[in-house]
Amino acid sequence: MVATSHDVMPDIELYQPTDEANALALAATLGADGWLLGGGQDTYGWLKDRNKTPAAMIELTQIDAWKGIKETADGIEIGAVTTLTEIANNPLVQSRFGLLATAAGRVASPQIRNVGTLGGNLAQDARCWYYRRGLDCYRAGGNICYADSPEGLNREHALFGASRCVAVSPSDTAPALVALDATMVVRSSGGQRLIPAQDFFVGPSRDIVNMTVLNDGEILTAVRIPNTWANAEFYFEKVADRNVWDFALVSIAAAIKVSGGVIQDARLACGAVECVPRRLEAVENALRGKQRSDQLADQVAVIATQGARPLNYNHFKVPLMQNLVKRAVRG
Amino acid sequence: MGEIVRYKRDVWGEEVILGVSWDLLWVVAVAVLILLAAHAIIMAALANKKMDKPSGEGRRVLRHETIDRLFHWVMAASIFALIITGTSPILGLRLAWLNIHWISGLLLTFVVVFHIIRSLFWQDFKSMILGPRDFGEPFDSAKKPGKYSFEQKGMHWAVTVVVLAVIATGVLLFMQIDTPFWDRTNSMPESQLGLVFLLHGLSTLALIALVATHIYFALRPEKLFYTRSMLTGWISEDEMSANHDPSRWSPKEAD
Amino acid sequence: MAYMHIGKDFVPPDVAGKVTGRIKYAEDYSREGMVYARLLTSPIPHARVVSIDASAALAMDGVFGILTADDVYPDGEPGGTGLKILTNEPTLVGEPILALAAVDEKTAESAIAAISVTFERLPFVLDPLDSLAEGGPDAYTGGNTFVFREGFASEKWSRDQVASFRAGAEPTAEPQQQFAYGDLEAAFAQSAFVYEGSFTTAGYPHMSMEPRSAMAYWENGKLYLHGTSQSLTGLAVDMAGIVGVPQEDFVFINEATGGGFGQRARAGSIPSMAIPAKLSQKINRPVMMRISREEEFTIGGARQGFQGWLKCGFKADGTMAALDIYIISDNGGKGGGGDAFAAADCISILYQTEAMRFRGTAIGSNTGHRGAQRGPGQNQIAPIIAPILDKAAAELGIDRLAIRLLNTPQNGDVGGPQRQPLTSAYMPEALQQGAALFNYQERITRSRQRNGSKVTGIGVGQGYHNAGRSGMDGIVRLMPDGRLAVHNGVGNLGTYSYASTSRAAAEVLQMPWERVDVITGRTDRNLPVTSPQDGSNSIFTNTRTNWGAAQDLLAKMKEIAAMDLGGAPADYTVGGERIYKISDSSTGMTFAQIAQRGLQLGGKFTGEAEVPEDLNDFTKLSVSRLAGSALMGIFHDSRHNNNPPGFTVTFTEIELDTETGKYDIVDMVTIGECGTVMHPQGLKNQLVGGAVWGIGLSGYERHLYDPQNGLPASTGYWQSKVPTILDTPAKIRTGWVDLPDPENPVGARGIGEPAMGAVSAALTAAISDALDGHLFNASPITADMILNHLAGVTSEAVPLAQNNFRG
Amino acid sequence: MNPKLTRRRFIKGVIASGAAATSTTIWYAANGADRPAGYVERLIRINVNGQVRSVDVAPQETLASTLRYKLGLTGTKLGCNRGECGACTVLVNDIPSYACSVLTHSVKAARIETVEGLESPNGDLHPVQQAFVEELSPQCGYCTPGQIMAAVGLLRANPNPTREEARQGLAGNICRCGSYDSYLDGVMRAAQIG
Repeated sequence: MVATSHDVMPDIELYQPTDEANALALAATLGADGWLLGGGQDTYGWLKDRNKTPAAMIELTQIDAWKGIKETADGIEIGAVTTLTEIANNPLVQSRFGLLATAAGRVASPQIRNVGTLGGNLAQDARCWYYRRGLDCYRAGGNICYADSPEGLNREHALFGASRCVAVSPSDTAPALVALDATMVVRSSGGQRLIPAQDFFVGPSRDIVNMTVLNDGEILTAVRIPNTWANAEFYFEKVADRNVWDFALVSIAAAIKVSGGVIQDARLACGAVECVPRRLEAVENALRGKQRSDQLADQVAVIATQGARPLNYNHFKVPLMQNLVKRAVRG
Repeated sequence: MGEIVRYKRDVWGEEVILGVSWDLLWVVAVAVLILLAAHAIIMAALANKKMDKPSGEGRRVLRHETIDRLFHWVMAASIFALIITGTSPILGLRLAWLNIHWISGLLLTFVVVFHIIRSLFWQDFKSMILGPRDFGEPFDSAKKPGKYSFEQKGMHWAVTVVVLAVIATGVLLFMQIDTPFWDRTNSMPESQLGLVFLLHGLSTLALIALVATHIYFALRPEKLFYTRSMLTGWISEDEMSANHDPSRWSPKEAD
Repeated sequence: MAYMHIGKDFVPPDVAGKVTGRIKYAEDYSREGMVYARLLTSPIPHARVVSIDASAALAMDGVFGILTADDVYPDGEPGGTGLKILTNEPTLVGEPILALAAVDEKTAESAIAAISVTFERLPFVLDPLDSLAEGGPDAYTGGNTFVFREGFASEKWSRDQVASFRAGAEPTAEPQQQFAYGDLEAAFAQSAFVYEGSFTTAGYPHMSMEPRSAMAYWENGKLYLHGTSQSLTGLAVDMAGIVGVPQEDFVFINEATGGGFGQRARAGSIPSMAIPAKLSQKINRPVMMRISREEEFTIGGARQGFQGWLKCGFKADGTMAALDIYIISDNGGKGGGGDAFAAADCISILYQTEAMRFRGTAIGSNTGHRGAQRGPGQNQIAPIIAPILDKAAAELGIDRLAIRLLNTPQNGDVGGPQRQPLTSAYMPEALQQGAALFNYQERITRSRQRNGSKVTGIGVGQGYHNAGRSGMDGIVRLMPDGRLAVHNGVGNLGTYSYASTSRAAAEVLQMPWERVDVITGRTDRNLPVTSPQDGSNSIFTNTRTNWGAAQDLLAKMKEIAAMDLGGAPADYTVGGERIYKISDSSTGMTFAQIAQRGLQLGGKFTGEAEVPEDLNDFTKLSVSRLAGSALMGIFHDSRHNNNPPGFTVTFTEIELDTETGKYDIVDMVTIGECGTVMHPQGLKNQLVGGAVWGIGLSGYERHLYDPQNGLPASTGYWQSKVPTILDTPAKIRTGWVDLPDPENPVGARGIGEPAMGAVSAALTAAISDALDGHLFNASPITADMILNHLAGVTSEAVPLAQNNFRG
Repeated sequence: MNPKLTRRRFIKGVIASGAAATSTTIWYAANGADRPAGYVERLIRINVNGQVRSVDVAPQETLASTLRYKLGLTGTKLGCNRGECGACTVLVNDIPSYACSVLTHSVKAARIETVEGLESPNGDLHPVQQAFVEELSPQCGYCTPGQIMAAVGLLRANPNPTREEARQGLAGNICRCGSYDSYLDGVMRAAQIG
């Protein structure tokens, strides 16, 4: 028997390492028992509800090496525990990768952006309300999905890539980073691996309990954005029920290079339509070399939703996604 | 360790079965390895007493028709695919396993149905019937079996039971996922669902044990000719007479 | 009329506490030895508790005890619907089963997790129509509806009847409740345009910012309960009864309430406050029970949802000749709410319908408990009717403002089933004033203009709620130091009407505001019985009582003055904190002097004799405790005659983005018609606050329950979609008619609830306008509905669904 | 074996977390290791409203909990305890944050300001408080301390905001009474006073 409402933080250890080596050592030692804590905005609800019960939190925000935005030889590097507000307001990000600044500025609410980190926004867990309620669904290690059924409340759920679980990627910055072809810097006590943004996220067909490919002991420490797409034409839009707090019903992030009215290259990704940010490669291919126009926008919009498999209450996401693609292409 | 059944809470907070405890996968693996290793050691110890290995040369008789061999290997492939895809997420491998799993399961179901029908009407069904006589076979070296030995029949029927259990539970679970043929519903009560998962898991564990045993015997030197026959279809007359009673099994000559 | 206080802004005494954080809500109190309670609530939508095993929990360190339904109802739980303190037969997920007290909340939560409760699961239902259908489950054990004075009943329609209603046809079953006036058939026959269709409105939770936490302790046989309410005296009497303590031994303390909106008006809607009281009694320690947001969602009340059908006829000139309306209202898991009747009554008044029939049936569902929520009924129907009115206008070739002016109530009009006269009505003035401020004539030309993917929609809405009661009491005292004490039992939930109605007394005595003390905050400060601050009535009701009490005080002051200084009482007047002869202002006494004189005289002057017989009981108790303390004015307000209305009008322009289904509110003008304005800032706050509620009603808020298992999905602020500042316009322009009502001494009527209906009506009308007149016949209208409409997706429509999405 | 699966084994959450919490410390003890760098001490000193105060703070304690229950600063309200309403907004080094969703240990080196710390030593209201009184911005008042702290944070970063900027600045605070318009009026007036 469980009481249906908890909201007090239960006993849990807290570690506040101040240097990288300590943090990696703690992560390695604690493994799955150690919860990586960024700004905590996606953490405390889980813990208060007692729906996730790690033994300890490892706070990453005291490590200066993982904070801040710096210019590198071929782009910029953003520390994973940099706050979303800093990213949204940073002149370098704004001037070169406005797409990310806009996306970061559309996350949740000002206070959440003031505390929430880029790493936390990328690694945040699914927002399916059944899962969040603490039900033992597939994503929670159970054997059932409550959302994917004729009566399930699945208005916010996936159009693509569902496999038993139909939750979507809730992150606003994730599609922006996929569109910017960013690289995730992942460290562990064993070393470092670099993962393209697109491959950082994982869907339920491959891993039904995790949203990212991070293994136990691994920490996302930085995000590198190459200059490849710097100063391209950007389009970011998030459509949500309410203009504050709410997660996207559908979001789009697009980087398009145009020369003389002709699209040279394009990278687009949609949020909230799949468990991972959905890269729209078919649309990109259809755009390359074409004259930018409303007609072109209409043509490629249809391509974007090919293969969509709406659930009972999310058909609207199909026209919405098409419309956002149109808007991105029209600019 | 120690748990056999995993539990979860149903949507209303009541404890229900979630499925088998996958800790048992290790238990089964270790147990099978120990048993087979023990068997191998005993057989090695006895090896010098039985040197008279029959020759594979000479006239050949037909043991398995092409279609049956095909059935066997399709079944084997699908079972391998099912075991690998089914256990990979438990082992922590990130693999898009579910589609391969249900397609293999569907294939297995079809070939098993095919085999049942064929065995009932076209094959010599009696040759696989396990009778009282068979049980004396291991204790009397004078008694030789017909087409199938006691061990072979035992293995066959054990596999039959386990595969049918895996299939039956698998089909029920298949109905719980979205497929190109239907959209899933949540019509099965969670307590029943857990029971189905448990039975699927238990039969999977049994199947893994049987498959491991089967492979072990198939690779044993004194049985290798049977394995060859499953590839080529024939055994030699020498092998036949050394292991089988011609009065009980009169095979055709192989082509 | 030139007033000293009425119609002027002032600084209410509690504002400083609100901006400094010093004012205390129930949860901000603590007490030596205080322990913390948490609740174990039902995980199942409909169940019976078979057994509770709390032994493991009780054995834990720091656990002091538990309280169960068996403790609070030793003779069995009360029959009927309605919230219980605790229950062994929950009818919704989240209903409190037991409470546990521990040294801190963390320990309490851990202990609760160690309690094992065995439930027997019972059939549940989430959509009233599913329950109505023959063979459908009932929400309560005794049936699916509760008939007043008769008890539980099971109302059933044939499956065909339900199916045909879902398909949009007129329900054919007998209703529980009905009224009719005029010749409906003839009126339809005269109609040039008849609209017929079904509609749904969603129920949704109140979600007051302050959860209904409470803290209680017992001292010398008296219960001290720190709680929350919309009205101290309106609630305290019944609360004492619920806890089972004599009125004189019950002290209810409630300085400030973090939002009410209907569900904290009466003790019956907030019996959970009895939990810490009972638990404290049982374990003999002060108990704080903090209510979590999710618990507030469950027991904090919700609006009734409607599944309805209507047929509406308009004459060629635009007159609303006939309305036939049938509503199934969702009574939720605990019963409650009479919204459907109020909705029909509202149409009758707001559009002056010539002939009308209302039929209604209320059916339970295993969802959040229902009850009054800001404009219960009136505000659900407002956004349904407005677009239909525009459709009629379009069909008949009449301007949208003109059709409203034609049908709108004005002075001398009657309304409702009793054809009761309105005390006054200045709706034509309100419409004209709003149209001028909005620049309607120019704005309407932008209707349906396209700009890229955006379309402009123009909407006009009207709102109504009955806005005044009577029969309450007033107590004022002139203190020996010459200050005026106004005893006021109105709750402090942010309307400031506890203060603004007290100014009616100050007005009578021409008393400077800084010399007035409003006595409120706890019942042992001896408060009169005032109306529960609900139903938009406080301004009307309590200006009457405070005015009356001050008049009684003034009469006594004049009597004393005449006695001591000569002449007749009528020769005296007040001003400058003196009472003096009209003919000779030098002959008089200061207020301090006359108060002291009154004290010397005693008797009727100090409440020791000749106390009005007809006072309410609790007021009598207060007066008896105050007797002899000061010169007192005491008043019982007899009944007023007619129906005092609160009216609003809203004009809005939206820009609807056809590619996202979202819209921006470009401009919004909202006008109050509530008699004389008492407090302009307070009125403005009610208008803008009502607007935000209207935006939520028409665009965002709805209950969501999973039909598979009855679990609520919309328990927090996030999922219940309470509008944020960025979902509302950057500026809402407000105005008011400010013409006096004859049945109130200062001419004032209430406004809180109508402020919402007009806005929701204007918004659905504007959305419909932007979509070329498409009628959703629903509230809320969410982005997905708009997108599905534009894309022609119909597969998601669940006709008339309740507590669920709708396509 | 995938640890993510076993971690959610069916055990009562509370027991699991309690047992597991002890288990990490036991692990370090059993392995003869000192507690690793970064382990938090409970007794800390925090700077609230300019005063440094010693408090015993559990590792998992939220700032709202410490302020309300340990320091008696009940002006910071718990509306949802979930970061979904803003009633608990305080300033951490001048930055508005939800006190319900920040650990006290995370901000022990920071300057924390609550609504109680805004008045000047002589008791004058802060310009935002003064403006909110003059515009009668609060209704029920429960969200007001949070609105005020958000507004103070906004005005420190941007002393002369446009109405639209003020609206964005107050976006993280729900007012169920719907007094947004009056709060915005208050912020604009405060910018003039300040």
